Amino acid sequence: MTNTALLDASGVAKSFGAVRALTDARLTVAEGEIVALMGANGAGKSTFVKIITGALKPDAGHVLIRGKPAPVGSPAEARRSGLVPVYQEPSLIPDLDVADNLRLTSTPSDPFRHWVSELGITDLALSDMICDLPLATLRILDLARALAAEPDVLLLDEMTAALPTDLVDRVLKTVRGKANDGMGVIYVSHRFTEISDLCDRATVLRDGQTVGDLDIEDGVEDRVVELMLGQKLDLGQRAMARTTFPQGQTPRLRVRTLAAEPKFSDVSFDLYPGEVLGVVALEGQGQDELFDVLAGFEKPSAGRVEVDGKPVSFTHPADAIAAGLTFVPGNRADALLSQRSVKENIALPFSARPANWGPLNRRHERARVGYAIEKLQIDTRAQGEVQRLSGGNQQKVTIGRWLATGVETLLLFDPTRGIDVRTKRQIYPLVRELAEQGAAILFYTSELEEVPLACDRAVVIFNGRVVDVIDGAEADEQTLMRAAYGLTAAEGAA
Amino acid sequence: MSRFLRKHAWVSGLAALLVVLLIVTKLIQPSFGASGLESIARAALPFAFATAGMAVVVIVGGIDLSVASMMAVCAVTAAVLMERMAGIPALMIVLSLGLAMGLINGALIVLTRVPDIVVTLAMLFVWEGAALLILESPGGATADWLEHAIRGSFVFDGLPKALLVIALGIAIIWLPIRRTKLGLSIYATGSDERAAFRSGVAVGRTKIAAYAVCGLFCAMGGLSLAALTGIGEPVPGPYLMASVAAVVLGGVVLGGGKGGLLGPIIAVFILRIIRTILTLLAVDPNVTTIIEGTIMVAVVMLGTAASLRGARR
Amino acid sequence: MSAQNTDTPLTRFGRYLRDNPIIPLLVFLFLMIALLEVLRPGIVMPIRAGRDGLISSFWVGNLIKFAIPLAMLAACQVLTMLTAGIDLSVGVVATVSAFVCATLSAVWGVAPAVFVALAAALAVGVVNGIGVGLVRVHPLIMTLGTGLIATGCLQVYQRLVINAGTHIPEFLAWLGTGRTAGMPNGLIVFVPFALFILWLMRYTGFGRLLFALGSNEHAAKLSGVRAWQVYLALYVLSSLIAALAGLLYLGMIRQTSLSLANPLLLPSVAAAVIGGTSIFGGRGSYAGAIVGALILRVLDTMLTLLQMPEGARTALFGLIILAVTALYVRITGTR
Amino acid sequence: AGGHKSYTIGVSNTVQGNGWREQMICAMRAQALVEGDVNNIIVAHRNTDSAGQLEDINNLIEAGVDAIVLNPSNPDALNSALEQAMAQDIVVVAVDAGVTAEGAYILSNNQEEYAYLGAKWLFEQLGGKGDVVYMRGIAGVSADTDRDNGFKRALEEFPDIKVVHEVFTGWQQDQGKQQMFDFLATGIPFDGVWTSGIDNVIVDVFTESGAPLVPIVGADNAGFVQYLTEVDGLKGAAVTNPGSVGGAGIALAVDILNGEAPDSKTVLVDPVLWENTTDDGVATISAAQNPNLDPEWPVSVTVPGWTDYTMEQIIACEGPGEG
Ligand SMILES: Nc1ncnc2c1ncn2[C@@H]1O[C@H](COP(=O)(O)OP(=O)(O)OP(=O)(O)O)[C@@H](O)[C@H]1O
Ligand SMILES: Nc1ncnc2c1ncn2[C@@H]1O[C@H](COP(=O)(O)OP(=O)(O)OP(=O)(O)O)[C@@H](O)[C@H]1O
Ligand SMILES: [Mg+2]
Ligand SMILES: [Mg+2]
Repeated sequence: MTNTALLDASGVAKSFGAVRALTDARLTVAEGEIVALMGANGAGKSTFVKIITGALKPDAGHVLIRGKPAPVGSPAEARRSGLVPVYQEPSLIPDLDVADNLRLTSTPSDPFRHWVSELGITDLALSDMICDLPLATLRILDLARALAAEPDVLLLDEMTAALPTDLVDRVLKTVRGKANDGMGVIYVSHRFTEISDLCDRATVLRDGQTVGDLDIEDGVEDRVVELMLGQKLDLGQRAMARTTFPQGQTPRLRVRTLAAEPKFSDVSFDLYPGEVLGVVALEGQGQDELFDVLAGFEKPSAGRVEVDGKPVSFTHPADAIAAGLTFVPGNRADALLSQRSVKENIALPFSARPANWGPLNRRHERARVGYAIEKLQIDTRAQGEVQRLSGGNQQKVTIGRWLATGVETLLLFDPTRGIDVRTKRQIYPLVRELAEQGAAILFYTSELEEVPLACDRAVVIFNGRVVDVIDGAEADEQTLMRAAYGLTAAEGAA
Repeated sequence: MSRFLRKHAWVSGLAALLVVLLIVTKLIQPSFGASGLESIARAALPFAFATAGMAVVVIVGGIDLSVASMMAVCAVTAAVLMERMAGIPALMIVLSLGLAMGLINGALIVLTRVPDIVVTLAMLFVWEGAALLILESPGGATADWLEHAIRGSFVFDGLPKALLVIALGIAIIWLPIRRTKLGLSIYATGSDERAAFRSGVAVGRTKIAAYAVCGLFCAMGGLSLAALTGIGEPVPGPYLMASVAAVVLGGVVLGGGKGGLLGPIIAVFILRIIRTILTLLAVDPNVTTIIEGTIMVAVVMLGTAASLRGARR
Repeated sequence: MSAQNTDTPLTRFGRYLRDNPIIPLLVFLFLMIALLEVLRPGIVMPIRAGRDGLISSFWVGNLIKFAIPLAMLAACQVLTMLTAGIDLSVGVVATVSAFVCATLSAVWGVAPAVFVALAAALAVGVVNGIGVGLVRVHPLIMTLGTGLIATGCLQVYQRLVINAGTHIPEFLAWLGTGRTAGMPNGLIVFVPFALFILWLMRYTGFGRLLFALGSNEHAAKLSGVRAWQVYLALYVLSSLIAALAGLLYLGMIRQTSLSLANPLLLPSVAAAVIGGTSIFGGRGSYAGAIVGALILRVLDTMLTLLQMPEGARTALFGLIILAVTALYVRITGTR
Repeated sequence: AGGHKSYTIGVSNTVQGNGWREQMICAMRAQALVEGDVNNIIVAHRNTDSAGQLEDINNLIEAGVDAIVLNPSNPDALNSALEQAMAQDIVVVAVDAGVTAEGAYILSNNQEEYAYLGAKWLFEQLGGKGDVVYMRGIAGVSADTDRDNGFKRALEEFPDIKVVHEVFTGWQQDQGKQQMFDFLATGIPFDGVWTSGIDNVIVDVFTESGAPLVPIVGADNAGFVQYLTEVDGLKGAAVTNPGSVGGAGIALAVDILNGEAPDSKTVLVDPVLWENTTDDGVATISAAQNPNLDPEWPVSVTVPGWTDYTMEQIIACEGPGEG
């Protein structure tokens, strides 16, 4: 490792109207170094990444590459200067196929293909349309495209937030390998495990300002969190109080041999009131479609769903909502009215039915919305339009909507995607609290370590089937991981 | 093969519909033949170019309400110039004029950051006024060779010259663009402007280029108007709504990023041939209006329903 | 969190304008009226007018009178544009309702005539709503198509009533041409109407859903909204508004024609977009559209009175629209 | 003559939804019905430009018509199709305005004369001196250009007449009405109004705003003719411009098909002026008036010497092989 700073950004400031996203952000990366860029939701990480890569123009600040001022006026210029980003949202063109997306950025296709398979995607054709591909694959393609451009500095903004565990491992391994070859990496993430595995150094942003620069070593986590939040946070409340279930009770949601060919073929489980049931699955095991079916977006091809003992079938999400099933999707872009205010986003379900098309009950609305904002501590500085919130705060709004409406059965699909530690630690108790108040919760998460923190039990889905049910008490990461890879199933069969 | 059909299902469906309509025409009027085809191709000429121009800007994610007015400007300019000077230079001037008008539209959209529809709505009036200033009332004259270029058949009967003009005009401009990075950028910008920007596309320049191409097609449309009538008329014809309808019928999605030029051009022919059929059947013209509206809506309805079923992935 | 009080007064003022986009529009309107007064002294305030003394025609009253039907049709565009739609059938629907009302009044009497006129509009609205909401045809094509169909039906219908004569209902003529205290009686309909639309957009669940559908239909679906219900109601409402505007226009022009209100279509779109409504949905303001309609009417007057070739007049009309919106975008920073 | 022939006649028209043109079409149908030799009439009637009219004419040729009667959008623009039609022995008759195609018959209202007649009456009414408002049709359209020539001719004869406002109404009632309101509001005085057919709404503007009426020239539209007899203090003149000239066109086409072609290829139907300032004039107007007619329709529903249908037939608006 040499001491030349590959990239040196300093004094960067940026305001969006009244919101000062960055005031004095600094960052350096040396050759072969992986620097974590950390900060709470809304600290300004993404804004910083966008400025370094030319997607946004800063109000002030310099970017030096190898000690010289670099032209980064636009993403194309930054790319030529050797700075290649993977933004938090997929930046591939939805209506073009993979090959055309490569041509657009003049990315050679052979190295691209190499990286795609290296990163664990095997079934990709260059003629696939981007809009037909799942989110996780898009993230991988974005990364493979960036790697194929042979960047000097790679910037990854919450690259792994939407990835299942197996792909995360591949990504970390690959990035480490490239860093060993001398590439500099800026790595934005809220996941401490990844950061301590991967990074050499952490730069911490708080309220738009760089407040610290630490080497990664044992026990650095507490220090980082302290810097991030400006206060100490009690970490690691692992085991939760568990309720026991009266066995004779009718389940809130009973799913029997449910199938939506070819995505999943045999899913059965019971979800009781007061229970949080985890769903453990690797990418593409049919969990997306399972949630879609339960939420009324898709029709099952076979099987039965009962709510409180009565069979139901949904032709529209409104039917599911009427039956008490509410859904927080994984992709927040699907759930948000990006140009509307936080209030309107949260209050949307209030006026869904024609009976409620009349005058708004504004007092009720204000109270409910206020309750949700407070519960989730949504940063509403930029509340006029949800798209101006930081990604994490947008995610909170999608959950807040059902918190305000009141829940019977909540289908949470990866709700902690891109949410900072503090908020995560607020979300698990919140989920538990809802359950204790009688809600039934189905909880899929791509971060396995969350399962024991929030769930009473977990069903394991592999290859479109429920292969195992694990009790929360025994659900350590190791067990879950083996189950997710279908290993327990194999043993069971043997 | 099935992949090809699925990807091009809409265009294939339209082409099949066109063939069916041609057969129907032949059944209604057994004497319908080469001259009938020729007159349909000629009638389609200005619509085809207006539609091609519109399709390009719709693909880039915009819309151009000023196509008919730009065509009027080009038609009167052609008629005025050709009365005074040689045909070829006049032709070149008209084509560059169209290009320039398109550039102005695009530049105004990018520079003022006013939405496309507003800018082109305003420019609709500006170009219309310009046409009236160039030629106060219908007049001028076009070169004879221009008229002959679109009349009659090429090599053998049944291949109308007008059809060839449409095919060549569009192929010469669009195919090279489609193959270069500009074409890709046009689709990318229409599909997702932010992602395109982040992929290094010069979004502003791409939009301006798309509008310029639209202007160029409008110049061809204006030239075909002049060639058809032999004069220049300063009043815009009914090409705006017709081109929007053909573009949507042709499978280009309003909002951008999807579709091509072939579908819209086939749609133009379908709309023209429907009018021929209705005339041959001596349908009451008031009812004709009703039928045209119904067919337009019905085709899109059927197509939407079919594609919704197909899209259950 | 971040300090707000360090902003300069100028940026604060800019933000105030952005939050109240109606203000720059009003400023434009008054600037244009002032310009008109400079060009033609006495037109706005008829201190001295006419060779034969004071003319009772009070220009401001006329301006408002002619802006009312336009502003009503602009409401149709604002509401549909909120959902990323558009209603290109409103001009025809207004014409149909006016024509049907005038001809049937002479045959069956006023009440049935008005009823049939509204029923015709309702039919168009239902077809639009079904097409857009259930079959998912693009609104532009759908309403263009129903507009064509309605025009054809009107033509067929008019052949049946060529010798029926026409009758303009008195109350419509009173609304359309009468004045009270210098202001047109049409305001008696329009003020409650405008308040209703403003209220509908801001303070009702239905209004919320319009914004929601235009912003992200998938998100609305996720929240349990059955979009087709909203579209159906929306396009029916739009057609009924258009019919109402047509009836008022009939009273104003006191003459039937097969294309009476058709020329209002493009200006109604223009009024909506000048007023800050986005055709891509999710953003719009009816107050802005009303001011937009007034701006267009002032512009009409200005150009009518300027002595210049028709071509220059038309071109100037376009340029001014462009300049107004460009300035507006610059000042408010929205688009 | 023959009596048992069976002709198919094609009609092409490019303006829809305007009372005058609708009357023209109805007159064509009615006349075709009463001509025993016509057993089919194909009408292409829509809003379009010259290129669209070329398309319609070509379609009519494809449909195998024996004669084409058209209201041309432009005298020069249609030659290619018309020449092709005549090459196939199809009789071509242009009504309302002329065409320059060699061999086509023209039976048209004399638009230049129309404007000249009305303007001259107006200027005389003002004693040869005063300010007038000149309300035209659509800029760039042939009929408007012809009328402008006539108006200018009259203007030259009266050097003391000044045009204070010139404007295009687009032949739209609402636009004309708003423009007149604006003229009144400017306070610039004027003594008379010449309109290109948007007439009764102009009278309304004066009565609604309480402004003193000035002499107004319009067309013989049912609504305006009625005003000439009813509105107190209105001095005005209606210049005839019968839409029924279309019926005459059909009659001419059938005559030609039957071998009774007239000597001259061009027949101009000259307009007549009806004014309400003399007793004779009032009597003419009262006779012509028809309050039941669509107010946009010209009251002169027949062209004497040419058309044979009855009032009921033109109002029924049905041709042979239709309905
Ligand atoms: N276009 C914009 N307009 C207004 N405010 C914005 C805009 N973009 C970002 N912001 C604000 O800037 C601040 C920083 O946002 P940024 O996206 O950089 O945060 P982040 O650190 O990436 O957060 P997260 O961890 O949630 O992704 C936030 O308060 C956000 O609301
Ligand atoms: N090219 C651009 N021009 C204008 N605004 C932009 C541009 N790119 C991004 N923005 C705005 O910046 C804001 C933040 O961008 P984005 O949506 O990427 O969120 P983000 O902060 O990256 O999200 P996260 O916090 O999840 O990382 C958004 O409001 C977006 O509209
Ligand atoms: Mg971020
Ligand atoms: Mg962010």
